[in-house]
Amino acid sequence: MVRILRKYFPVFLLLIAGISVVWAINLGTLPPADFVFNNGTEVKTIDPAKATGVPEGRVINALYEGLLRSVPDGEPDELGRTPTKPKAVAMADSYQVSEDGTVYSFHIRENANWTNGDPVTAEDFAWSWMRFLHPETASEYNYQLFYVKNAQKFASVDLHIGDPVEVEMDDRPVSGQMFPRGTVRRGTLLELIQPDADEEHAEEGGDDGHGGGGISGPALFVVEFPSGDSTEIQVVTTQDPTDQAIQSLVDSYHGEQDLTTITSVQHVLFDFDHVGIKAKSLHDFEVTLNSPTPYFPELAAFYPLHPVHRGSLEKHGDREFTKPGFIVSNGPFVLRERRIRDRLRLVKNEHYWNAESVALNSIDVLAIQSETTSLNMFLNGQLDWDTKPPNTLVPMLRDRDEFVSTPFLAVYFYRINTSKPPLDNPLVRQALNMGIDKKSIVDNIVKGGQVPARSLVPPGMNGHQSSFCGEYNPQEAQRLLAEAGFPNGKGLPTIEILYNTADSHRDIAEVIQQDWKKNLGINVSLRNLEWGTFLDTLRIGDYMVSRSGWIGDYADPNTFLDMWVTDGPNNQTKWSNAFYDEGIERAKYEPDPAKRMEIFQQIEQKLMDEQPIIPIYFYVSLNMVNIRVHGFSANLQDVHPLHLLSLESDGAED
Amino acid sequence: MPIPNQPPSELERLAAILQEAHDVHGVSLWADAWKRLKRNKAAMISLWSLLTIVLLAILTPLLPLQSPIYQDVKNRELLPPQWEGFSLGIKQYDEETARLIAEADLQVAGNAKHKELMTEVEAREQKHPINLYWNDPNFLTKPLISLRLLLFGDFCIPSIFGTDKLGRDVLSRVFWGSRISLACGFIATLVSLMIGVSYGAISGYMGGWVDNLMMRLVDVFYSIPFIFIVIFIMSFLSSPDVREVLQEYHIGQIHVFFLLIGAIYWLTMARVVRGQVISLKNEQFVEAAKTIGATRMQIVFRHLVPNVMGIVIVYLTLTIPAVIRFEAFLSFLGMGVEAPNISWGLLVNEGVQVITIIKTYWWMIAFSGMALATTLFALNFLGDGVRDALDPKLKNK
Amino acid sequence: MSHSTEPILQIQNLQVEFHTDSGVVRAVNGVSFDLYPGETLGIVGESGSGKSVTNLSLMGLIPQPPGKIAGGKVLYNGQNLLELNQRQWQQVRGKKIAMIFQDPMTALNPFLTVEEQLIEVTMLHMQLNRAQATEHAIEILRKVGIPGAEKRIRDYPHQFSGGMRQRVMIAMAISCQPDILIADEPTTALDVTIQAQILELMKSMQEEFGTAIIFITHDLGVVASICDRVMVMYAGRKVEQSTTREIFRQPRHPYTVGLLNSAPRWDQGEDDLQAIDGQPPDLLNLPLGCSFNPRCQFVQDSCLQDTPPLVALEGETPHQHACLQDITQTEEDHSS
Amino acid sequence: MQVLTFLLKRFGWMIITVWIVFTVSFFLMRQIPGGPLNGERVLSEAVRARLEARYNLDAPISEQYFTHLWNTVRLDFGPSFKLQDYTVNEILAQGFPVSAALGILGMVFAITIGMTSGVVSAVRRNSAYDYSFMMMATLGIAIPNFVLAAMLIVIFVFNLQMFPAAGWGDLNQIILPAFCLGAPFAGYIARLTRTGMLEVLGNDYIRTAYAKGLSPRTVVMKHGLRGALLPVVSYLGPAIAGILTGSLVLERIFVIPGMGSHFIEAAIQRDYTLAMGALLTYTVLLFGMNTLVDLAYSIIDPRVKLE
Repeated sequence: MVRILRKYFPVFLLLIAGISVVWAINLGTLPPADFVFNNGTEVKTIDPAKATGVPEGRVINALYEGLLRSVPDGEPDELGRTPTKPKAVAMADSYQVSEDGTVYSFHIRENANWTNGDPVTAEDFAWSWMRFLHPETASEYNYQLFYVKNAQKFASVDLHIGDPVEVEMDDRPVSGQMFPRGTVRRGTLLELIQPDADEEHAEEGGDDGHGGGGISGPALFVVEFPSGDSTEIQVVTTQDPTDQAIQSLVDSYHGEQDLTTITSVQHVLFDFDHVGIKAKSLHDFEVTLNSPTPYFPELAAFYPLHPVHRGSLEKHGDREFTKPGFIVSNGPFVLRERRIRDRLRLVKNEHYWNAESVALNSIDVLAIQSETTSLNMFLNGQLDWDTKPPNTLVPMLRDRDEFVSTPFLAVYFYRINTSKPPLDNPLVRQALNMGIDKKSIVDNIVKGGQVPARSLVPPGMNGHQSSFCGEYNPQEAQRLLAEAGFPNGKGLPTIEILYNTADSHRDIAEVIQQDWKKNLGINVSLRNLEWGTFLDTLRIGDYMVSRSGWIGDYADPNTFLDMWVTDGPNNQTKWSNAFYDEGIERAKYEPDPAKRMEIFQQIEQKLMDEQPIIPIYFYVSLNMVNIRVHGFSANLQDVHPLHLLSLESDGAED
Repeated sequence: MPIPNQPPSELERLAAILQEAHDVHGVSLWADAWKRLKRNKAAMISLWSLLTIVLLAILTPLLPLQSPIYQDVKNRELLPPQWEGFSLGIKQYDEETARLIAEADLQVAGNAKHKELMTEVEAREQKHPINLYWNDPNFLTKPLISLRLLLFGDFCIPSIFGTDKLGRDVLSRVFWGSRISLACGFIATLVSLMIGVSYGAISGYMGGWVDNLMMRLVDVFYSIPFIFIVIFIMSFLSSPDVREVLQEYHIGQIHVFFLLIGAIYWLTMARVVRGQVISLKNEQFVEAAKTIGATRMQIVFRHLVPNVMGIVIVYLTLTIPAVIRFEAFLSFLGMGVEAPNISWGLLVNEGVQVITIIKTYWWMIAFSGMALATTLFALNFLGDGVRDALDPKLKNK
Repeated sequence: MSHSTEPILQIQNLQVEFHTDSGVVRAVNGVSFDLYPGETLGIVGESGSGKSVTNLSLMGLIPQPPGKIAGGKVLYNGQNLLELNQRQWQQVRGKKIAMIFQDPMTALNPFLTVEEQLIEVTMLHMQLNRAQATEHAIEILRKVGIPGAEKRIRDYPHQFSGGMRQRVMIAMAISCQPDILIADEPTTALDVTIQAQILELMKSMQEEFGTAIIFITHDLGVVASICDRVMVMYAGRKVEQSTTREIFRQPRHPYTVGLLNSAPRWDQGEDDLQAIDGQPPDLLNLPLGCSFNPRCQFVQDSCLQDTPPLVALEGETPHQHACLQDITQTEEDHSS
Repeated sequence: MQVLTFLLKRFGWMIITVWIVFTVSFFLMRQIPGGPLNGERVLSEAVRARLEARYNLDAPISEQYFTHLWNTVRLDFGPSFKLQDYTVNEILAQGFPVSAALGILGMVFAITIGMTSGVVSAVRRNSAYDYSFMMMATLGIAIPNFVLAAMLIVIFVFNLQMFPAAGWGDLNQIILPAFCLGAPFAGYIARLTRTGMLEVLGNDYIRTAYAKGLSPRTVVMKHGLRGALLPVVSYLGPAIAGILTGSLVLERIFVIPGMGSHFIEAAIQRDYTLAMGALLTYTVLLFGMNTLVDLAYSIIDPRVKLE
């Protein structure tokens, strides 16, 4: 045996080497696509309900289509930005808002189809939104629908006695898969048995910003179901009835219900029928909101709310239904091929209602992380659209025709942990703000035409007048510092700036380090964490000053301001202000847009005075786009719907 | 195995053998090797360049360099190499301070104006160049920097290596970077040396199942993708609890980083040493040491280890470059040393990022790359030289 | 011994130098000798005396650099081998002149089977195909006394004992029936009992193929048992040469005498063994005059001045020696 | 038979190794701050609780350990946390062949170039060839491969326009990364081959081979090379680990969808399942390669017994 091996070993090795190389390369060379762009990173998912993030948005917006679509509309402003507006040029061909602003009626267009030929109906939307809100989907974005009546109760399992409930029995057709669901019975919650509710709630309430006391942990639900003419009372639990915790609940129960039979069920939820989402008819879809939400059309165009095809999802399961071959979508493009961390190949959807206006036949979506590589590929003709050219080179790229850049709805800022002395002193925070030469950062570090920020909300938000914090002023900053008891920075401990691993973050931190040292006499240290640790460190508040960024989800100040409420999950500064909290709440129910904006201006002023955050600059979108691409417009949200792009006909074909 | 009732003369004879073995292996071998090494031109040039580089790295705070961290993004960003001078502004600072003090002296001691002036003088301390231009110098570097300020004052070597994207002087960054890179190379290698040599020597000397087990363990370790472990541990170290504990003992993350890399690179060293020890352990001087009653540990560490130092040194010159490269690799991933610390790996990585077809800031990569390459080159040639010197068999063949 | 035929090999004034860091070493310094077909010539000397280097020169195997053949001729059938180019050398080696080395442990390639090592030489020189070569190899292995040759041929050298390996070496050397076989201390590394077998084997092979053998050794006992003539070398020079019988009967160089006295002989007691005093010469710093003078018990003033020429004594048996003194007398005096 | 027992024994050790790696990294991963569910936007408690339940993160750690271990034994690494549309098995199945192809090509390249120049250097010792080859080898060792990659891209992609800048799919896209990957190893191998060859060429059996009348070529290639291969082969074990690390960097630079990027990303983003899957794959790979090296060693050198 050894002898044979010895003889043929080299041949054998060469064979293995050859075969594997050929195999890997033959994984398939795709014919080149019409249009290739860099999406920056691998998309985490193309399931609209689970996706978050800009790269995912680009793909999902191409594959799926919501009720409305944010499209560039109108004349470019002085900065060359075309405003984007949510318009009924998507699944809905029209929509009406009720007078009080709380009921939206969408009419789904008759010629809207899924890629398998099925018509897109109002029922599809109702079901998709139900799935989006369903606790088991655990969508990170589900709070975007919390403006809808009772949606939050459904999503957070926020049940109270007397509430209508739906109970999903333990009889799912495919085990381990969420859809299709088991039998759903609807009834009324008679009684809710939980262990020592007071303590539990006190503990939970604290760190739950969006939530509102959802039910988690052992609980017994006494539900009354209508059964024919009479009613039937059942005691159900979502846990194992033989479980110790449940048993102890039974033991300590002193009420009047008979607890001898406990049924185990999948879910007890707020009855979705009572949520403000209704398929009125095949093509009429009605949404009822808690309060007038002027930016609701924006949300209706937001990709997490795009519908998914129920049939394929129930057939292939929650994950498999996104695979090429299985996926059924309703957008301008279909997914032909997906290679992880390499590319998604999209091809034109012939069933799309507006297919004749879609110019591109095929698109490759690449997942290039290295900015330099991405630019190299663009310059080499391998890419038609580079979404993030490296900062250092922006000055050299700016004069090119391919360079498309404009301010958009995003802000780069520093969080300050207001629980750490001396940062608990607003004077110190203001001094820190005034000690940063933001213009120099914008001009010399990021260099993309970004705008130094003196407010949190970026300019250009419809109707919002920003409030400002102090400008760069070392003398004034020193004075404030002295007033706070630290003349010339004396007595101040070393302040640590936390940032996540990325070059421009470090550069900016280094510049600010020097600014504070030079202007305020403060010693500054830097701490660099990779992303995962960085986020966790922020959450537990183990930092003094931290780099942050925020991209607006929609064109309304609320997306920037509502996170700073007391204990808001994205607040993370330990800053709390009663006036501010109250203002956010007031704005929610203010029907008059002008008054609403006034409230926002007031509370932003509060934020800028107290300064738990230091705005540094407003982002600009930076794009390198091949000049043969048409239909690419600079806009506020840096949204560039792929189905609006076309290629110059000559030269493109050969 | 000690033999009882050994006649004293026999013992003496054995002791003499032992001594001789030491002399032969210890002194003449090294002397011979040194002689041979001295004849090897490439190795000697490498040796001297290495010594120079190390010396420069140690003396960096003393050299009239610009500040490695002082930025001037407005005026000095990405300047090509040039002769234009740069001043630290100490003279101005001192004059200003002196003026304030003189002004204060004019006032009556204790009055408000005097107090105010004195506070200002005191506060100026914060803005002393040493605090502004060097980030928290420690007790070792601070006196050196002070001495440098005394010796050279405002004078700085102009930015003959150009400046980087924050307007910092590349020359001084290369020099300061050498300190971390070399420290990383040497400390990590030293750690790997200690672990590897002890492990290998014990394994080889004990033999039997101990050896078997220990070597199997090495095999197991060989199969662990350590880069992953490094990422994990680096993250682990940055968690607040661990960080507090470390800070209590004044251990920076960078020190742990050194140790960590060292703890990865000992495997091959252990194998090499084990092989050598096995071939040596049956030699007469070991027998002799046993007879005069040396304990096993003594035999391993006093008698065997010194005899394998030759191969170990050769291997060291291979490990140091590997470690320095590994640090560069981690810097590429953004997990290397942290700002404001500078390493060559970091500099090279910064340089690589500005090599594009649009514009190449060659000085950003050329000098740091050259420093890195020169050091690694020198280490390689020195390693070759040492090997040839210790193993003259290869000569003249 | 009749020299009726022409010598098959004539070495004339061979000079080989080695250039080392410390200086030039003259490893072979003007050595001449003849080799006749079918005879066995023993070359005797200490290590460093130049005997191995001489024979490596005959094969063109002096590593160059640092070695260099500084002069002389090696005439094989009248052709000067030293003028051959690489390709011509390859035609000589293994085919006309073959060699057996001292240590069969290291002289066989441990990575290749015996078969592979045996057949490559016949495939090269005798243009046999693989099957023929294998057959030939088995046959020759049998001849050299390897039991179960068909099987063992597929073994690796480390699976053989020392003696067996040397048999393999011999098989390899004679497989192309060379005219000349150079055996460089072929028995030194072997047990005494094995030695005898190997010598016996070599003799029988010589008888069968009529090969001339140059037998290098420092063991005079071996010489006595196998060689027709003996040449003694010291410090790169030939110091004495004659028939074996003559050398043993009347050595004419003090070094030969020393060698004889230091070799154990069955007819002498253990106490009579005499080592040669002093160390082998340092070839970098040879003493003035006769190289042997520091160790010579017969040294005279003239020995310190002049390098003794090689003198040929005409007689029934030709006898060459390089000593200024006539030690036959003193020798007898001494021994008596 | 001998080979079989050897392989069986090795397999046993591999199981132990994998188990150790699994256990250590399982607990290490859960010790470090940051969990897989952390994203840019903070999850509400309800969503977080649901997600934890989905990934079985709410179970006691010991239970998680044994569940995960059992799944791993069944070669089911579970769903990825961050690439939610895929299971870890699917991701690895896509990434592995790519990494393997790149690694193998890099290695083939390193061995070919390295051994050739090493042999030439040894045979022509102290010639101009020797010096320039060794200079290049040292350069290859000294330059970090991301620097090499940057330089080659400027030269070959932009100045000479011979290759595309990055990407994966056809042969001309694999050449540059494979070259960059192989370069440092080619350097090491060249030096090892040279040293090994010099040592071998000094052996008696080489003299024997010459004495047989073999041409220098045959002597070097047939008799010399095998011996000179040994140090190279024993270097290949650790080199494979290096190839893996090197490919992490090159996959980023050249946008190659191999396992390396998964590996790093998963670790950084705390994608527990993917990280574990990649880690164990690498472990098995390393172990397999080390075993292969030992096997190769004993195949090249008949004196070495497989233990």
